[in-house]
Amino acid sequence: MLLILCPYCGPRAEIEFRCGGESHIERPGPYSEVDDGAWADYLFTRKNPKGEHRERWLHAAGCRQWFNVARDTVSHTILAVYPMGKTRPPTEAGT
Amino acid sequence: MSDVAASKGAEAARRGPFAGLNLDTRASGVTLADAGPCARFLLRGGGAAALAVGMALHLDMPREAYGCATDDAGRAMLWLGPDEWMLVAPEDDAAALTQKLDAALNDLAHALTDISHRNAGLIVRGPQVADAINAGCPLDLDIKAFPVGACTRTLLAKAEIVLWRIEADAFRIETTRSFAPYVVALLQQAARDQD
Amino acid sequence: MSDMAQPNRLPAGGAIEGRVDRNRPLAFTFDGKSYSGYAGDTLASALIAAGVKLIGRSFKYHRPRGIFSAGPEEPNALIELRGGARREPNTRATTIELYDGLEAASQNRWPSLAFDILAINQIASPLFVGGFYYKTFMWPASFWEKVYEPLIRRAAGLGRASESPDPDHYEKAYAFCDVLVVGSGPAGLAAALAAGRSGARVILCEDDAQLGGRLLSERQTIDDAPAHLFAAAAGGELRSLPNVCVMSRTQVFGAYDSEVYGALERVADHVTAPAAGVPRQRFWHIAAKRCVNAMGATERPIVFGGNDRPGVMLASAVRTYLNRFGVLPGRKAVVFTTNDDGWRTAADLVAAGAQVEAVVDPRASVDENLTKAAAAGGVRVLLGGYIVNVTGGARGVTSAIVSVAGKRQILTADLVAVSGGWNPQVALTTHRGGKPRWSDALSTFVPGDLPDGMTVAGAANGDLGLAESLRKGSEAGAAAAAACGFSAAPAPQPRAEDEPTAVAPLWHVAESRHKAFVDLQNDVTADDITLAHAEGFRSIEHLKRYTTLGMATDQGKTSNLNGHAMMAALTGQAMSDVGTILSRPPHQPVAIGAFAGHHRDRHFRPTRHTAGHAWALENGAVMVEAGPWLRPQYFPRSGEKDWLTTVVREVRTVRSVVGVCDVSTLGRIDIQGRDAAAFLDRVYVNTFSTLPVGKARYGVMLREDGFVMDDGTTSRFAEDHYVMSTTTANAAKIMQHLEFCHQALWPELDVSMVSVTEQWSQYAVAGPKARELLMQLYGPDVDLSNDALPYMGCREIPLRGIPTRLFRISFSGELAYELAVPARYGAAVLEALMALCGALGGCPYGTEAQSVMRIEKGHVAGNELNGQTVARDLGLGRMMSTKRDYIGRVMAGRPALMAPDRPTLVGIRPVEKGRRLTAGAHILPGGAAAVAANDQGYVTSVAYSPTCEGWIGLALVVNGPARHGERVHAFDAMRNNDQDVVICSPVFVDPEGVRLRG
Amino acid sequence: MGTFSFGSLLRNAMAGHKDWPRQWRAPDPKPAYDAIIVGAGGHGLATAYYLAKEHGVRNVAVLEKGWLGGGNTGRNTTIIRSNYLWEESEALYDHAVKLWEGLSHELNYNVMYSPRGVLMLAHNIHDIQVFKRHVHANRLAGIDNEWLTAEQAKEFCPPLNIAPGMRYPVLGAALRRRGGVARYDAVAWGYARAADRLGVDIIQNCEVKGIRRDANGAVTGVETTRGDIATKKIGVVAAGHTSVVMSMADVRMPLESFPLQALVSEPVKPVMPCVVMSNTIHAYISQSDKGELVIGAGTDQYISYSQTGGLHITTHTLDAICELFPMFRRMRMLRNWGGIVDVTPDRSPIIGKTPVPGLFVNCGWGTGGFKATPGSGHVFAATIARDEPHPIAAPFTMERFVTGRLIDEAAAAAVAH
Repeated sequence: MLLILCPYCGPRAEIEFRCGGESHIERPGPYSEVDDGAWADYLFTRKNPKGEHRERWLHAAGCRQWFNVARDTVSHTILAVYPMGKTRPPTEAGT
Repeated sequence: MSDVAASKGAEAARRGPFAGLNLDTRASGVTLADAGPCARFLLRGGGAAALAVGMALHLDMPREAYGCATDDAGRAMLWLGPDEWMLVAPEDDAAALTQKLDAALNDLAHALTDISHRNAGLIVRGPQVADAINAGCPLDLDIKAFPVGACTRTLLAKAEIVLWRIEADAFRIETTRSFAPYVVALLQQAARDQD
Repeated sequence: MSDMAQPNRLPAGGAIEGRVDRNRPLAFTFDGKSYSGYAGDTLASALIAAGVKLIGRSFKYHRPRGIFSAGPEEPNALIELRGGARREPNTRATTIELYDGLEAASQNRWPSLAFDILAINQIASPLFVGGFYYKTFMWPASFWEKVYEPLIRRAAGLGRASESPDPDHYEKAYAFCDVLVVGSGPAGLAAALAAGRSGARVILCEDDAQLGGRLLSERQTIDDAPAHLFAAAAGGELRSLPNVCVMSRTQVFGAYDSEVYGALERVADHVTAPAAGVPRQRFWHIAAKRCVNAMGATERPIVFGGNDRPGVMLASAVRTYLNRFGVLPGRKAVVFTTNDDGWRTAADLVAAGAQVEAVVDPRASVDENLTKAAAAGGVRVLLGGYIVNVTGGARGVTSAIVSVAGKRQILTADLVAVSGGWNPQVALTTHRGGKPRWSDALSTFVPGDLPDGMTVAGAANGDLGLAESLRKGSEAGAAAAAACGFSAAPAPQPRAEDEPTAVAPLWHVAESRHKAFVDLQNDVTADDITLAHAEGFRSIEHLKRYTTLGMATDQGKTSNLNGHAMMAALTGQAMSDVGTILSRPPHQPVAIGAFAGHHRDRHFRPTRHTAGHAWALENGAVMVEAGPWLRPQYFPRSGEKDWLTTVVREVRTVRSVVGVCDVSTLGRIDIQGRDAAAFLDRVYVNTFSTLPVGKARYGVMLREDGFVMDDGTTSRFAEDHYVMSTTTANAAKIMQHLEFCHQALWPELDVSMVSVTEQWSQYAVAGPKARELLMQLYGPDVDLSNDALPYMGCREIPLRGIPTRLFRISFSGELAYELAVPARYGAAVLEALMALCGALGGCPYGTEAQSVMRIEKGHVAGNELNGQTVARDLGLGRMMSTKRDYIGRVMAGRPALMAPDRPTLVGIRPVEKGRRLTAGAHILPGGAAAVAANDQGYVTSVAYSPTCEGWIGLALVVNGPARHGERVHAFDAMRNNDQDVVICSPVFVDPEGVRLRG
Repeated sequence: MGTFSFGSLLRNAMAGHKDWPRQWRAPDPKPAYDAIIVGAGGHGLATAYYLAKEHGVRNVAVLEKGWLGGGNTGRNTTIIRSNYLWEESEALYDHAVKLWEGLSHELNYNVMYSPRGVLMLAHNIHDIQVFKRHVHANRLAGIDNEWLTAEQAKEFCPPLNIAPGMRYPVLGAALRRRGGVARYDAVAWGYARAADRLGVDIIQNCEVKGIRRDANGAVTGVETTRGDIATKKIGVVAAGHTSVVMSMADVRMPLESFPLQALVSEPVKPVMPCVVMSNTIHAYISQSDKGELVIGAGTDQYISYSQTGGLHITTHTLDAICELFPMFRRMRMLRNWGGIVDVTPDRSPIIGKTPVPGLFVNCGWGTGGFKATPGSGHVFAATIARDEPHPIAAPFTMERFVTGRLIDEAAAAAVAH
């Protein structure tokens, strides 16, 4: 069970959280100008990287806030945590 | 012609979430008690709204996790999230509070929602209280890690709760009404396991 | 207690007497025969004391087996503990604390332990080599299922599981500390003392009932006193420290992410049964900032002929039985050791008055202190020697055949003590992927890269010396505490010796011609390793899977290294390249019930009740699961012969008079903010910004991929205040969806959501007399006329000081309202409503009647909103706004979701009046064959409609709307209820909606 | 010739088992192959076998970064069934079941296919409706699946708890009689041995590091830890690592890789006659021929490439097992491990061509790939050999997520074990 550093509540047990998958993906728009391919990309295509992954988490049984997590998908080490809407801070892994 | 109030009187007509539940833990280390009816409001809004509420109620609004502000009128403002607070107060305070808050918040971006009936408040008390709650709660409840006055939304096994330490050996657990039987049963079992 | 009863118990007062409590004799039975032991014994030590040598039969060959070890690594002495509902198969006799009245039975034998029919397998054993079953049992084909597999299954398995529910309960708990110390041997105690004295929060876990580890088994001294006294003193000090929690009988079985450790506390396994209210075991989830792993080491056996016979025992186990338990495992012993440590066994045996025939050590020369000591005890020393075979049988070892410089000699013996060296317990260091490191010095693997926060000390780290263990332990404890911000003045180190521990590797005595076992429990022999090599199963993972090496309940604690080394010898690989099997939790098997803990029976998951629950039960409601809730399904009355009769009566009453239904479980979300309207326009396919205050509107929500997610009515109480209702099942999901949309997609919007499902109790009041009923409830001064509260209107109306909300909405198609009152008044208002309802000739109705009426009305529900349908399929396409973007808009326009031939909602009626319809039946063109190719859709919901006086159904059918009136076939695979049906409009009742507007 | 039979076993027994040949060679990679399969799990090995056996493509290499059968093939709960909801799935999984029936003889390797019946439990009205819908749909597709009452289910599986007092009482069950289990290692080894005898090179400890392409983007070979290898056709069957391998050809996939846990108990005498699944409370259990209870747990909620999972996931499954089988509470969990499963948005696999000429992919089997092994390999081999989708594979394209022609088994089963 991961210990996740909620940017608002500090370190808390994973069972209080929901993982929302890949982060930093923009909802396409305006609707009239985006084709199905772009939408399928937004909804379904995923980096699914082996290594650092930027993902969204929700502190569901806590402050109810969504936020970003940079996590290593091999070691499960959490490299960075930052609020929604913020750009990715650099981490060891870079990217 | 029949109606609730006439047939019973509003007071008598009320039934709390613990009605019909036996709260006896049959354990020496931990006891359970119904916190009883009270006024509860959920405030959602930004800094401005918080500021206004703080001034209106003369409360030093908690701005950080685990924060809680109380006054001697029995009002308590619990931080639940960066834009969310729960205000707990004596029941007869409800009308006055609503007035004050509506006035103070007036045209500020906010949402004020009455959840007095949504929640069930349980007082859990005793020397073994932290251990009993840790039977289902993933938080470190050591007095240094979670001091008196600390509060947060968290889990008790499979129920979502707001946990609030009101004394070194006493917690207030707020859960939604329908989870009351589950929470009580779990704490009763945990209390017995501490003996 | 007479010697007759415990012939192998060393006399009290002797040079070695053990430390069992001779004033507390305990009675127990094994295979029905009565024996006695003492408090402090394990079942194994008591059986040895009683002279019982044959304990079990091996897995495959059913060879006689005895006691091999004195700890959890035991591969042989597995028994069924207790009986009836508490029967525990495969329990290691070496770890069971003896208690009065203990019942144990041998397993995997028939008819008896002494005479086991399947011992015949030994004769056929040449056939039963590793993986033999992959090569045969294939002819004739039908025999595998009918003959071979059933036979194999019956032969396999060890003990028998209990056949009735476990009467005990298990507790689960979270614990937190700065420093977790695992193991209470010299290193663990030293670490706990160092950390504890610094003031850090310490948890010390010891698997055994007593603290001390090997200190309890050796004749060593610390500060010039017997080492076990040091353990006792240290335990006393630790227990006296408020910041230290000492947990004995607690095994740490796994290391998990984020420095979480799983531990199992055996609260009541050392008594006949737990006292009332006491859990059998407690499952600990320990979050530790730092961990000092001092789990110690396991002695390694040597592979040679007959090394599985009862009486062949690990050398250190022999010392444990002598020094801790005061029992003599044998009177005439041969010690076979590759290392200095093994020689201590000879010394201890001599001190205990046993005869030691010889110490056999393959090394050409050893420390002369060892040989001197041996000579002094009258023990022959056979350097450069090997045991090539051990003879004996069910009665135990009779002799050891030793080869020295090619010359064989037979030594008569009833005990063979074996030591191939020590393997550090690396398991905890590998659970998170860490790889152990090969040590040539110790010829074994030692911890390599460690998980975050863990240090390893003592024998677990390959430091076998006592003094060194104490020193390294206290250093590790101090360092761990310091890392958490605690420090203490260094305490003086206890005085102790570092006894010699030199070792030379010997895995397998190649000269052995007899069956030599690598994995004793799974009967994996040296020949199996050779075979695996020949067939190409050379990676240790393939070796494991092909031969089952290390896959028994002991997880290869005594067998893996030998097996891997033997394979390495065959492939010529270096052990550092061979590596180890990645070990997985649990380190020792853990009862499944312990994982479940409290979560059982009624509280397996929370059961949610509405405020009206008690009333429903009092009034005879039959309850049904609705997501996490229980809801009244129907309210049978005496004399009603079946549920259908009841439901029909409820529907008729609602349609002709009035009925009341508890709809409190529907999700309700309070939505406020200046942008609330704009927000709703983006999450619903239809528009809510145009909804007037005081009005409600039916809305449909899509997933972003275009499929329907949920539906419900949303009402507007102010410009910036809406109340949304969701289906019961999706309430939580929708709340999370809305929060996501706000926080992740449109944070700029001023809107906030609060779940108020449980703030309100909500009741549907439906039927021609619904208005009359509510007027009586609210009294004359409240105007509920059609003008005051028209269809789809909503108002906040105080009811004698109680704030209530009244919605004019209808699911049933009748004149209907939904009344919401604060939950604490829910029960009382329901009672008041029902009193009035009854007086008007109405009745309560449940989910069944509700479902019948929604089908009659053609409203979609769960069966149609199944995550696979789009709005058009449900006849809701017209609601989809064409002017703006909303969740799911674009993807709903994908070709496959727009395809005209998608199954679309229709009604169906049986051609044959009164014939029953089947939900799930597939629609085929009239007269078409019943094959998938002709599939044109299926029946989603059916009901007997009192209003139509017959069965009706809803279905999703290709080109449905264009086919009203067409006769098709409904294929029923279950009830043989194939029949022709007619497609019709899904609205069976009041299509114009006159009633609900009435 | 090392053909397996009771006779050969007997002969070798006499000879002290010294004459058994290697079950497969350990060849060095050749400079070039007609086709390369990336991943020596059951699906990959089956693909190679059918390429050689049915399409005459024998100059094939199977590249495996670890040891063959070491991925999900060796880590799953071996459930075999085909009672899926959609016709496309039914066709695919039933194709597999038909191959399972004769597989031991086809491969001359006893894979211990044991059709002992798969029970899917219904705990509420919704389950009943969904499973009955399955039964009707399956029967229409000619697949056996029947509905049992709770009592009939108990009769079929005596240890099952059907007490009405349960939090989620058993209200009935769908039974697929020809569903069952098989010996997972034997499946990989049997295909490996059979493919090897047809000339397929199985190259272990050989990790693919890059995919080479020509000016038109078509594949020309792979770069591996054991050197570069030329080929015009690559079939990627890398399960959890598919995204990683495909990214070497700049193809991004609609996949996420999650850790899926499973566990076994200590071995006991037969207590569980069949396979029992409960999607509602997440329990999947059977008993191996060795006597261990084999229990499938769920996936963690986050992407992971480490074969470890959270303790709370195991716990969640075991409390369900204790509800359904209270008599198993005292049995002990022996081993708990994780595999990495690649999951698609609609929980159905992707089998077929990719935007890159010569690059084929077979992935997205999620938590239920084992049961499809023979069928998957069979249709994928045909797809690679003919460079066009096998009819059964045709619906399982990547494009379906753009067109919306999904095969949504997700809604049909919470976890598609």
